Amino acid sequence: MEFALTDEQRMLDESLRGYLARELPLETLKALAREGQGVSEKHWRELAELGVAGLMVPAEHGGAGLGVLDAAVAAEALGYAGAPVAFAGPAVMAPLAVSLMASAAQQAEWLPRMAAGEMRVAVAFAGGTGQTGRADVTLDGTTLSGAIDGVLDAAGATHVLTILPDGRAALAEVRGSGVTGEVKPTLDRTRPLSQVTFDKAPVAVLDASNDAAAAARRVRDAGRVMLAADTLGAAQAMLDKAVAYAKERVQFGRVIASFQAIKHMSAEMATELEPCRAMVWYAAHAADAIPEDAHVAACHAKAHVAEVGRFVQTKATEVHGGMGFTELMGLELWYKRISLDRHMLGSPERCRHEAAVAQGWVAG
Amino acid sequence: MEFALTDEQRMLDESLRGYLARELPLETLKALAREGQGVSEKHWRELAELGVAGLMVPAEHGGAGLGVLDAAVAAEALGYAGAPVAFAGPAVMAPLAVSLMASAAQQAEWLPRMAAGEMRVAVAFAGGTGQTGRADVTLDGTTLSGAIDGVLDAAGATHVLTILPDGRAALAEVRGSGVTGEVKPTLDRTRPLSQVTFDKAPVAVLDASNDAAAAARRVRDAGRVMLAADTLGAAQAMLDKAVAYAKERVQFGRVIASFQAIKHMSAEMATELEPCRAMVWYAAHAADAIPEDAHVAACHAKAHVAEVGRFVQTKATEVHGGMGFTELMGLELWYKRISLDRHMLGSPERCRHEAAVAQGWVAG
Amino acid sequence: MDLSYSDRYRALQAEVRAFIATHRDRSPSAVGVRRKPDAAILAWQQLLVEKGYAARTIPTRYGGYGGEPDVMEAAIIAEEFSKAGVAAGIASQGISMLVPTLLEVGTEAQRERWIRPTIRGEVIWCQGYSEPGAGSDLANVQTRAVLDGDHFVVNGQKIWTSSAHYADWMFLLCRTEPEKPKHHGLSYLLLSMKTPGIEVRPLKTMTGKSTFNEVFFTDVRVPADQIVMGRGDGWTVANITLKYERMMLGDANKFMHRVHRIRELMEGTTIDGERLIDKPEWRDRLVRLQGEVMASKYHQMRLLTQQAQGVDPGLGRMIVKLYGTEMGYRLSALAVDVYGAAGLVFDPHDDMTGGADDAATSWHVDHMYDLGLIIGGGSSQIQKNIISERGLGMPREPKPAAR
Amino acid sequence: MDLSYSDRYRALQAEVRAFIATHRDRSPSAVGVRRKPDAAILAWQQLLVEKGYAARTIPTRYGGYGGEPDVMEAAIIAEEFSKAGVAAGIASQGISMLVPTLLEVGTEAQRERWIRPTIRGEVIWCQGYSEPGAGSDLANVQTRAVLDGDHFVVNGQKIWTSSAHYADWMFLLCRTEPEKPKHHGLSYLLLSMKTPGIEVRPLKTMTGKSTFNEVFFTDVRVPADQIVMGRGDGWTVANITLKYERMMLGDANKFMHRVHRIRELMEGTTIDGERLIDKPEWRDRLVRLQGEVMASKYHQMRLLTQQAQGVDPGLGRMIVKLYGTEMGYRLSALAVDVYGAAGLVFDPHDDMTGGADDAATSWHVDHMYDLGLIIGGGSSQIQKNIISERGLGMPREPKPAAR
Repeated sequence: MEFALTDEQRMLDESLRGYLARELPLETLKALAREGQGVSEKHWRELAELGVAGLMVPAEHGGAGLGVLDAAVAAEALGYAGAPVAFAGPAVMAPLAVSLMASAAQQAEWLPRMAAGEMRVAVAFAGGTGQTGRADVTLDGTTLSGAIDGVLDAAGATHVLTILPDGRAALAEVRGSGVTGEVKPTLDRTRPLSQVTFDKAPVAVLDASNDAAAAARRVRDAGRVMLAADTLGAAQAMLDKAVAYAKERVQFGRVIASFQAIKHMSAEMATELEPCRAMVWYAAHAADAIPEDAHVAACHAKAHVAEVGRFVQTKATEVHGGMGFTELMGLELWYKRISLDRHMLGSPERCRHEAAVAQGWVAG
Repeated sequence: MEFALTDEQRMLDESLRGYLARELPLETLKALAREGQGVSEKHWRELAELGVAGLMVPAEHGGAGLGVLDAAVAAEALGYAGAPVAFAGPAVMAPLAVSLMASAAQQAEWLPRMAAGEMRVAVAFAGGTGQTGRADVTLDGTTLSGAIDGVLDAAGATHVLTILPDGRAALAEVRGSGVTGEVKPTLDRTRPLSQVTFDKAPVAVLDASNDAAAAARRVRDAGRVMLAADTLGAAQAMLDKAVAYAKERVQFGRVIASFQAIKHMSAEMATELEPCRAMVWYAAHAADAIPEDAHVAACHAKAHVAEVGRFVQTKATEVHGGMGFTELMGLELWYKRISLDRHMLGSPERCRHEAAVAQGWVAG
Repeated sequence: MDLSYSDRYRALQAEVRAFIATHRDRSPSAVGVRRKPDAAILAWQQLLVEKGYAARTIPTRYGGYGGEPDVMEAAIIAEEFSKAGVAAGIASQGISMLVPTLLEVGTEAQRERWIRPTIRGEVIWCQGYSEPGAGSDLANVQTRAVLDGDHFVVNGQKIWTSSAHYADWMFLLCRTEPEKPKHHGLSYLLLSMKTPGIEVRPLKTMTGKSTFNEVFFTDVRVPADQIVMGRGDGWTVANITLKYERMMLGDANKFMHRVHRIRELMEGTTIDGERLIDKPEWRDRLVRLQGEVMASKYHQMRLLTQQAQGVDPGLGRMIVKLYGTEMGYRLSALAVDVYGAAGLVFDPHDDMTGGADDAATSWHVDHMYDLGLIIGGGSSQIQKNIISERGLGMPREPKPAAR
Repeated sequence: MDLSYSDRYRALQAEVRAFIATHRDRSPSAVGVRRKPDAAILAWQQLLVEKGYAARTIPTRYGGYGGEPDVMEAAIIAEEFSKAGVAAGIASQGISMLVPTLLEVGTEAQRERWIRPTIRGEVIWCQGYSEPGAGSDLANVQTRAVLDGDHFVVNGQKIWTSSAHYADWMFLLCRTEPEKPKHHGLSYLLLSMKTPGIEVRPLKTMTGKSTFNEVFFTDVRVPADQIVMGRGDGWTVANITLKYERMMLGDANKFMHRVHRIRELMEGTTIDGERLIDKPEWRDRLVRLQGEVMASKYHQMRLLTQQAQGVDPGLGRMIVKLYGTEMGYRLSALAVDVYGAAGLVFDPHDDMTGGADDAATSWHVDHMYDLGLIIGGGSSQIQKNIISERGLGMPREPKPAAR
């Protein structure tokens, strides 16, 4: 038994963190967030070159052929850096959905382009996630109509893959006829949400799965694990920043890190956060290898890490005092990142409800 | 507008606290609790002489003719002292029920004896409170059959007044035929609960109220306010003891009250607890004078003070360290008192549900 | 316990209601929020001062109404204006903090010069206290003022100066006696914001709004007679000022209003076809918060009574800031959660320029601002120090040994 | 990430399962809980030592099995015994704490004298550390031991001594060099509980049980060679002992088992005809706790791997006690709440005499005991000091200035 990352996963983690530390200094990140649309084409391109876009694409289609756990490692690193790039959609949910649901021909057509970062697919759920906002589309043959709010990773995307409540999926081109993607000013300026409208948009239907509903659930669970991993990274960043700040900030003639109140707040954050890492790893590993546990683990990871994230985002800001409340130190970027993750693909309450249903504690 | 106790209420408070401080030293209280049945006849008798038993009995029947707010002041003082006496039943709910539900002849017969402390009436609810345990009785003409668990204040009682879900009420003599009251060993050794069984027990039916259900609700609400007041007093006692202990206990060469961790725990307790006092006063005053607010206020007071009570019982014990975990300082008597209050006449969850129903937020 | 008003108070209540009924059309829609009062606001303020609904207890010789201090009267007036949704007069740091400070320790000349225009809204003040290195540890103020002839020359930096971008004057805490122990080296100066050498820079917070400023001083010359009390008395004066800040009660009615707004939100938000208000795990969270709000509401009524009776509420008052700000943050957190993903569209307008935020943005702004309230004005950690030391009589932390 | 076992471990697992299947009839129902092991327990213990399922890594020359240290093996053995509900050998402070301490710093004579009977359960030890005035501040121990010829003479008092009423021996932290600084004046003695002058008094806790004792020493004579390491080394030795205490992992499976027991309770408890499991405000609380338990479960698997790999988990280990005890208290609180009034019948049996508690009493006892666990073994406050200082590198509190 080895409950640990492999050497390859650790290398992936280090290389990503190294790249992000070099290429995404705080001032760059703040500037990107200030511009409002947030997502950075440059960083997406460079990350794609590092293999991030093709992480989950099977090797025979030009990807790295890695799993959800590898993706979770990357998501944590991106969350830690506050990276203004799309990830959960085009690099995780979309390749997984295509692998699970698309025909061999569709896979052969799309997956290599996705691995290259050239085809960037946002994933939109038309219900079933518990996410608030409009999610109302109908698939009529090969055309799609309706609207979905709060679509992650659609800014800069080339395609939107819509997953219907019954598990069917439909791929539309963002620049295709009948598709409107409106990027909305979003709380997290580094990951804006979009409102996507379809008006008899022509789509490619993905219907090669034997059990479409199960496949859709796997895609959604993978997305939830990514959001949990992202929050984990962002919360770890906030904790690290709080501890570092407390060691420097002097009040009453002492560094505030020497006050028991600050020390204990920091200890409480660390105590809540550290076990989240193993939880995210397990949920991701279960998505790859333990199908009977995967759904419950994903729901729990999403819910629990979101609750811990709220605790850490609050207390870490408090440790920073007034500076944490300003935009000066950029701390708020991570605060807002954690907030966004919480609300996407189902609230903690919703995810806990699903965990209860999946365990047979209550009827669905 | 005067949101304050009257001089009379303050005097009642002082005289009760004075009596209890004199006549219930810690060693006496610990000895009473150790004996197991807990309730002290001596203290009941003396408190009755001080007018506590007749507090709520109308003046024309030999009582003090006071209200629920006066009773709440007394309940807080009793909770503060950890007094091993019956109160919410015989001194509050029973006289209120008789005043609201009994015929003039019944009132004239019972109330003077209740005021004298000679007739000691426990109140048992046959459902409708959300309290767990059996509560299953049927009234057939003038006989009662069935069983009720977890009856407060029945140890040493002369009568049990059973309030049925529809609001009808029936008074039985504890020593009468067909009535069995079994005092159970109870978490709070100073206020044991009883299991009362009726086997075709002859009862006097109270049916003089125009709106029996509303009257029953008023009785239950008054009971809930008493439990909240009791918890308030007990939690204040635990906080006071924790602060006093922290000022004496030396570790690492300092009194532990000088450590920020201990100071902040104490400050948090005080901050949560202090507003509970005004809340209990309001709920009690509303029971006396603001019928449209009374039910919601009682539910909220019971629920909120119970939650604060749990916080204080935990943290005050922690401040005491190992000593708080032993029986040596008697702190556990107040801990258990708060636990008992929480579970009686409906959990916090149940009371909040009723508050939501009463405000029309959800169907009942 | 008597929750009705006596005749005198009922009369005042009726009078205020009649006034509002008659004059509500002249009420400006918002008063003194992040911008300089315009003509309509000034006219309204003048009317309120005349009637005694603003500056009620300021002596007539300084332009006020000359009423006796009576917290119950103040509460009635505030409640009626709040219930009617009518502007209650300018709420500025000059009126709430500087004016009572001048009345307490200012010279007669200072009172005559500044109180009248301040209460009329013609002079707006900002507060020059906090510095980057003097937050929780306010006495650590480093902004220097050196006497040069009959002027102090000020150099340094202030932060969190909320109305600096339109204020006319500032009350400033600065260091004049650097050789003295830190609490004894401070002075309290009044200075015009038009003095050369002052630079005001907006400070953007996480809410996306520039509710605050930084203020930089470079050789700013302040006439020496614009000092309140003497040199080295700054800490004393600042604490008098802060005493008046702390006397402004938090408003529990505002929190109860929030509870009902969230209830409405929960009635209007559905997930998979079910309203959130009908989901007990959501509803219970709201009802639980309502209980906390109710406790604070009655606690405030109790405090008000104590104040009216001249009783020092002691601990009862010390807990208000901690209790209220922590509760407020939990309340807005629930609202934000109810909106969920649909509430993440976030488009805040800048205070300086104005414009209305949509409802979800407002809740997110409020939620973050509530965190700012936990941090500012004496953080929760500082409040707990105060409560435990002054309220519970626990010892101050021992001073560290010199190394 | 590979959650399966390698061949070697699978073989061990199969071996343990076969052993249990063959021998489970000989397993005593409970082992070493608050009373002296009887003949059945001793026989079982001896069998386990022979097979290497107890004392696995103790060298054969001291009576052990002589296995290489391997946390994975230890975990597999523990898990199989736990799953099968079969007694896993005596869990005593002598075996878990004193024996490894003697192996690390004891003399050869000490090891030969005490290890064999200890691991066989023939000698039971108790721990003489805490005192009324030395709880969190353990180094403040005041029990004195004065050398008189070839004996130490011990006077003083210990508290929280769990098995003192039946233990044969005690490892004792006491002060032998009162003139030295407090951490340097301690020694670590081993003494027979049959020595004259020892009085053991049961200490009743809030659970109603006497799980602990107070121990009083009056002129108790201890041979001078029964000291571990030298005079003044007591603090060092005690910390070695505590290191082994801390290495015993909390058992997340136990917590998960609790979650399911509470779920069953909620399925069996109705209020007004509705099962609590069907009330979402109750169910959500349980599911939320399940999430916390899951996090701790996987965290423990991660720690186990790190230990097996010889990696120091650092902060990851430091948080275990705080996380587990606070979570445990919340879990038992939920159980107690589910019982509600019906669970207030409370009739605990004394540990010393035995007898089974009813289910509701057990949960209340557990709930209060969980609070004891928060307080004991380094309270949550002490844990937070450790985590912030050693885990996060934050400075120790400054020493107070002399007054």
